[in-house]
Amino acid sequence: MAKAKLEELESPAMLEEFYRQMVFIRRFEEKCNVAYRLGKIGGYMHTAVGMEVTPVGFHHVLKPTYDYIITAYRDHPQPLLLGSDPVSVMGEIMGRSAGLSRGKGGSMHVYDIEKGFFGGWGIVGGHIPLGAGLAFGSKYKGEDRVTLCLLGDGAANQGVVFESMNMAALWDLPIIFAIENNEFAMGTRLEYHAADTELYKRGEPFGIKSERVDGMDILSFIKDAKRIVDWVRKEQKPYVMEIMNYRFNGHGAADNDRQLYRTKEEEAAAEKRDPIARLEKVLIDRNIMNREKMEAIDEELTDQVEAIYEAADASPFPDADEVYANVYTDMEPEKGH
Amino acid sequence: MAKAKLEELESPAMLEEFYRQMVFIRRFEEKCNVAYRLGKIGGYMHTAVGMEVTPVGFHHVLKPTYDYIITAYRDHPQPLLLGSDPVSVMGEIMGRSAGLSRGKGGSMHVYDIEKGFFGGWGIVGGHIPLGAGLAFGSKYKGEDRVTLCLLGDGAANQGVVFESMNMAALWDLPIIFAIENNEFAMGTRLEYHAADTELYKRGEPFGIKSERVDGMDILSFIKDAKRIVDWVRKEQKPYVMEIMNYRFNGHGAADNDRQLYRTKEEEAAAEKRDPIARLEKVLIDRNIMNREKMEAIDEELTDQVEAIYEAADASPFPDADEVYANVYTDMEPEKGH
Amino acid sequence: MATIEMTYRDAISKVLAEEIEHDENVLIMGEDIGRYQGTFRVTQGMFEKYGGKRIVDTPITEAGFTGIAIGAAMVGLRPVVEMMTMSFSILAMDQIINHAAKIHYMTGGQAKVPLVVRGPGGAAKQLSAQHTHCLEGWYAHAPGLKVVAPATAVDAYGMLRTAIRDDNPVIFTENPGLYTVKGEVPDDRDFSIPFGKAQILHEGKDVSLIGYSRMTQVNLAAAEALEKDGISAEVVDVRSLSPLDMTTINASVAKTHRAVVVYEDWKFGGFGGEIAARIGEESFDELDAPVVRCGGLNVPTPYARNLELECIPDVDDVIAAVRKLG
Amino acid sequence: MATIEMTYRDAISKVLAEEIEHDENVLIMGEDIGRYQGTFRVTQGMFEKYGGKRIVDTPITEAGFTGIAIGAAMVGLRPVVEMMTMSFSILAMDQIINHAAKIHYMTGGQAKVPLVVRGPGGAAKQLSAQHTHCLEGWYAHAPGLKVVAPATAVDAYGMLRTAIRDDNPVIFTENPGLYTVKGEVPDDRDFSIPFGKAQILHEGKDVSLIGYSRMTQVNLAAAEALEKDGISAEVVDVRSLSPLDMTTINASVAKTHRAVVVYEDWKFGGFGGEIAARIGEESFDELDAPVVRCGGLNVPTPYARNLELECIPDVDDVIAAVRKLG
Ligand SMILES: Cc1ncc(C[n+]2csc(CCOP(=O)(O)OP(=O)(O)O)c2C)c(N)n1
Ligand SMILES: Cc1ncc(C[n+]2csc(CCOP(=O)(O)OP(=O)(O)O)c2C)c(N)n1
Ligand SMILES: [Mg+2]
Ligand SMILES: [Mg+2]
Repeated sequence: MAKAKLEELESPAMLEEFYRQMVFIRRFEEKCNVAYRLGKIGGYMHTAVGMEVTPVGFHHVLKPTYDYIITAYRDHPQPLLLGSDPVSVMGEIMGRSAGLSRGKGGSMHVYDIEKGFFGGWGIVGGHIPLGAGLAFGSKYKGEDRVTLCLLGDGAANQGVVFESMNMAALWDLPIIFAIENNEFAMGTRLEYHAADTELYKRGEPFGIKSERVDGMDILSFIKDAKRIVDWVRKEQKPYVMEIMNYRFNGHGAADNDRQLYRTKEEEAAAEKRDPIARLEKVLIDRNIMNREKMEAIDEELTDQVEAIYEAADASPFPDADEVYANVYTDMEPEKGH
Repeated sequence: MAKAKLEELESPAMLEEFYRQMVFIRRFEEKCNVAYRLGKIGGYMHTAVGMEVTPVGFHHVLKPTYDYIITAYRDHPQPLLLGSDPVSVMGEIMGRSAGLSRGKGGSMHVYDIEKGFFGGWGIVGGHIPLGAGLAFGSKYKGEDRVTLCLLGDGAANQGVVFESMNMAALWDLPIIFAIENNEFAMGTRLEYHAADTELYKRGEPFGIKSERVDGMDILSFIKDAKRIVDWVRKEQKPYVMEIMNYRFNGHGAADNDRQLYRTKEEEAAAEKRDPIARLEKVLIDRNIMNREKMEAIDEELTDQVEAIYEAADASPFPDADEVYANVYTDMEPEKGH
Repeated sequence: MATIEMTYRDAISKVLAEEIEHDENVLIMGEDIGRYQGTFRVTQGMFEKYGGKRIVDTPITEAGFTGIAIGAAMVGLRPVVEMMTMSFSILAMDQIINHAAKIHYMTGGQAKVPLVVRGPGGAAKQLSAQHTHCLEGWYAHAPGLKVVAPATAVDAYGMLRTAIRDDNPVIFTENPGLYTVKGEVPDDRDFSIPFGKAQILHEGKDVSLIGYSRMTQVNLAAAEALEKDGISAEVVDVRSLSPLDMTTINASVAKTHRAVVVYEDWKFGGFGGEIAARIGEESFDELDAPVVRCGGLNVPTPYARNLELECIPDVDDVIAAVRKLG
Repeated sequence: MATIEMTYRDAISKVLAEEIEHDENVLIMGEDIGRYQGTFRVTQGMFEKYGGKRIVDTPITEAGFTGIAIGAAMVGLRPVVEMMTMSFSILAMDQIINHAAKIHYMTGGQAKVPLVVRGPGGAAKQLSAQHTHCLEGWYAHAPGLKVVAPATAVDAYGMLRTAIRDDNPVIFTENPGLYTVKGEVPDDRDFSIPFGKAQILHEGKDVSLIGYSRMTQVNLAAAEALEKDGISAEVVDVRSLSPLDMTTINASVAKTHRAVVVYEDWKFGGFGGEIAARIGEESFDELDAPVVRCGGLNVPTPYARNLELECIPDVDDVIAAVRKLG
């Protein structure tokens, strides 16, 4: 995709694309939740409902498939945006042979390496140095890629994050540490896990440029993200971004007890910031789209997601002998029980 | 020891005590270096030559044996000041049965738990959460102890340091993270390991009060240390202190290549900041002591150190069956090769 | 003694609550254990009942809070650290292996570390490669740690009390698949089961099935199935990996002359190797057949349910191992 | 082939330099390896010669820089991480065991991690409990890693080249006591030794002494001493723990009918258990005596030199183990 100029980022066509992408992600994630309840998906599965601005916004200001993206387990949106076969994304989440990793990774471990999407990790904080390593690699080779390394507010406490920031600053690595502050680490509220809740400050001891941005408004976000991505590409230095958002669902599909850590009132208030509803208002105010059009798009995308799900569900489980494949690139481990 | 008031900290008697303690530490450490070269001490051994202000200064503003102290492997001075049997300190460093741990710990692992000295650790950064745990323990029990947790500039990069700072701030733990910035982590100069060399900033993302102090001038240091210790005791909250000093010796007794990472000119310049020479000047300027007295003290302490060394060297190596003792409190491990 | 039927999970909750009440120095630390009631609900209701001083919600910093627990243990507290899953304890490995385990020794006995690290180890259901480790074998390898892996509700109850009252660091490994297993548990706030004692859970004379944690349940089911085929299997529940009770194991082998060692962990280089090697050495003259091991497949645990099930030893795999003995 | 006599240390330095020159994607990362020339001087002169891009001095953040190396490997670099001592790799355990080892699998083969983690493991001289770990057995246990432990200069040379050119993460463990051991090394920039092949370093017919890393040198000395007593010992140098060459080991046992497995690591739960269990299972009918292990004492390594020496298996301990066989 050719990169958009700043003014183009607000063109009607672009706003419609944002809308389609955000709604598509939402419908995809909701379908995942349904499939989980049906027992079609297992393990830990986490959706990005309410957090669609981050992946969509970055998608339009990064160079897709050239730049590197790495994130934790809330990893469905990125490959969908990057053009990975959505059936392979859903197939992976369902543990089928059609999956991007032929069912070996699952929802927490979605990867499309060829497209620059490096997953998909289950150890909170564990992927942050890997992200710095991607940036180290591109810089070493003299490329001008940017690495986007997404992490949560809870992850931002892990020691390895600070270690990585120090080295990123010491070695001028072109990486954005994008902390999505959705106010919760599983069932632990921000103020119970972070001594200072202004997480952008965490880059400061290393002299890393840092700021907090709104992650529920695609229009402001995209400008912030563009400015930061462009800066990192040009300067080839790190940046810390704190993205304020909120997750509407439970932590993962297995978390049905949201009232243990937040009230219905709080959730209702947060829903008023719903990034899709906010964009809808803009679309209407600017006369770009009316409600009927939106509903038609929604229906179209819902059908699309349904078809993706059906196709993924038609894919068989992996062959039993797959179990030994890919442990090593060139040999098999000792076999048998 | 009853705690000194601020003005008493500059009394002639007090200044003489500072002097004696600093010279004693220096002579003790120098003796260790000699013993190492003679093969009487093995493994890794690190001295605090040039860094005497920190232990001596803190000793006079903490409540010795009540407050907790924990440090890394540069751990000889503290137990000497706390009144541990110096023969047991030297004995431990020499791996003899007279040692505080009967020779099991060695130079890097000196402890006198009854005196509140918690060692003595070899993994860079590893003892920082232990320090926070000591503070957690005293606070839990409703005591007003202060925990002094010393670490180096190199250690200040380890992730667990940041994790500990976050929890210390989150839970209001009465701990001083005292970073001794002696400009080197082994052979790596500060600016090659720390993206921002102002290490006191590392407490800022957690809202911890932080400052940088001079660690080569006992007179200013003791005032800073007193203010900070008193604040931490009263507030029962953490503090980050960056103590600027310099180590005159190599990193450890095995490091004979100081010219690999610093010049003779730099060392000569640093020696001008020698905390003992600086104190000598004060003693003379204030007419507290003349050169002869100083030389007499030095001779007396050198003899003392010599006697300590001889006594330690007379102590036998531990019995062979000691090898299985203290693996567990209540049983022995499986024995034999 | 009066007993109550309860699940393995409830047995753990019960003893945790009782020890919190018994000793003011006992506290629990971990992620989401308080307000969120614990991911596996082991600490359900405790935050409300005992408050935030005793039930400490931590940030996601396993190395840090484990180290804090160790430091606190050195000054007399008796922290129980819950690892949300034992896999996460890998992040605290340096604190556990290189600090907790060695402190008593390095201090020449001056300091003690009465610490328990507990949580679910091994496979739950499709948690994928990074969340499914069996680490008890590696911990058992480290001198200074005690390591236990109870298979029944009563053992969970009795051994966790022993762990909490022990003055040494103890790794107490649970298994997600055991939480719902039921058993009779004594209603006795001082009931405890000493470490270092294996037990025979099912008598037999043809072959010894030796395992721990959930594999003991698998072995019990296998013994039942084998009985139908006329093979009498003795189930030896190891329970305690360190210290290890070779006396009971060797006695069983002396009776059956055949041994299968079953463990969920990766087979290659796992703790089953220690047990098998020991039997081979100590019961050499008793053996009518080689000691066979039945372990987890040597692969990172895959997500797809069918592949995951391939990896974990089950009743059929144990039976197949028995059949190998001829 | 022309050979040069050199030390184990120099053999490692030689291949590192050659691979740096051979492939622009090879780089070395670690603490004090550049300007300070490496604590054990393995990288001496390289920073000056190859510059800071290829020889990267890192802060003391083992988890962080190991993770960076893994990430860089995923995009085509071939980093060699030097652990100042292998003990410090415990801090990077999560990155090694839970990331590097599993990436190829979790991505279904999409990503490769051509990474080497190398450094001295085991006892040097009085480095005390926290600096003296043998971790190769634990790493060998983790699927996805290859683990080698050469005992001679030529193997260090040939196997490190194999490690660097391997597309999988490799743990390459050295031993402080081996650095000064000398041997003939081919002067050939493509010389390499494949993994997974044990070798017989000394033929014998009465007993097999099976070991790796420095213990192979101890076994060679023990074989010589035993010879004087009329016992002919065969020295099997395992070299590669994962993959493990049981064919060569079993063939030796088939010849000698007696085996002693020697390893420096803590005996209990160590990798020697895997080897012993395998021999017991696979060579059951060949054994005239139980497989005996001779391992390090199960204690945190003490500082006092006499106690430290107690802990590490030496020639006398190996001979005593052989005598146990009767
Ligand atoms: C090392 C580690 N500890 C604990 C967990 C369990 N866990 C998974 S997600 C999570 C919360 C993370 O919160 P945050 O970083 O804010 O990300 P979010 O889920 O909000 O996107 C926890 C505790 C884990 N996966 N890894
Ligand atoms: C985890 C770990 N990594 C590396 C080392 C080796 N090492 C010991 S001391 C040291 C330098 C530490 O420097 P600093 O923290 O500044 O303390 P200083 O020696 O200057 O007092 C290093 C790299 C270690 N002991 N532990
Ligand atoms: Mg969050
Ligand atoms: Mg320093």
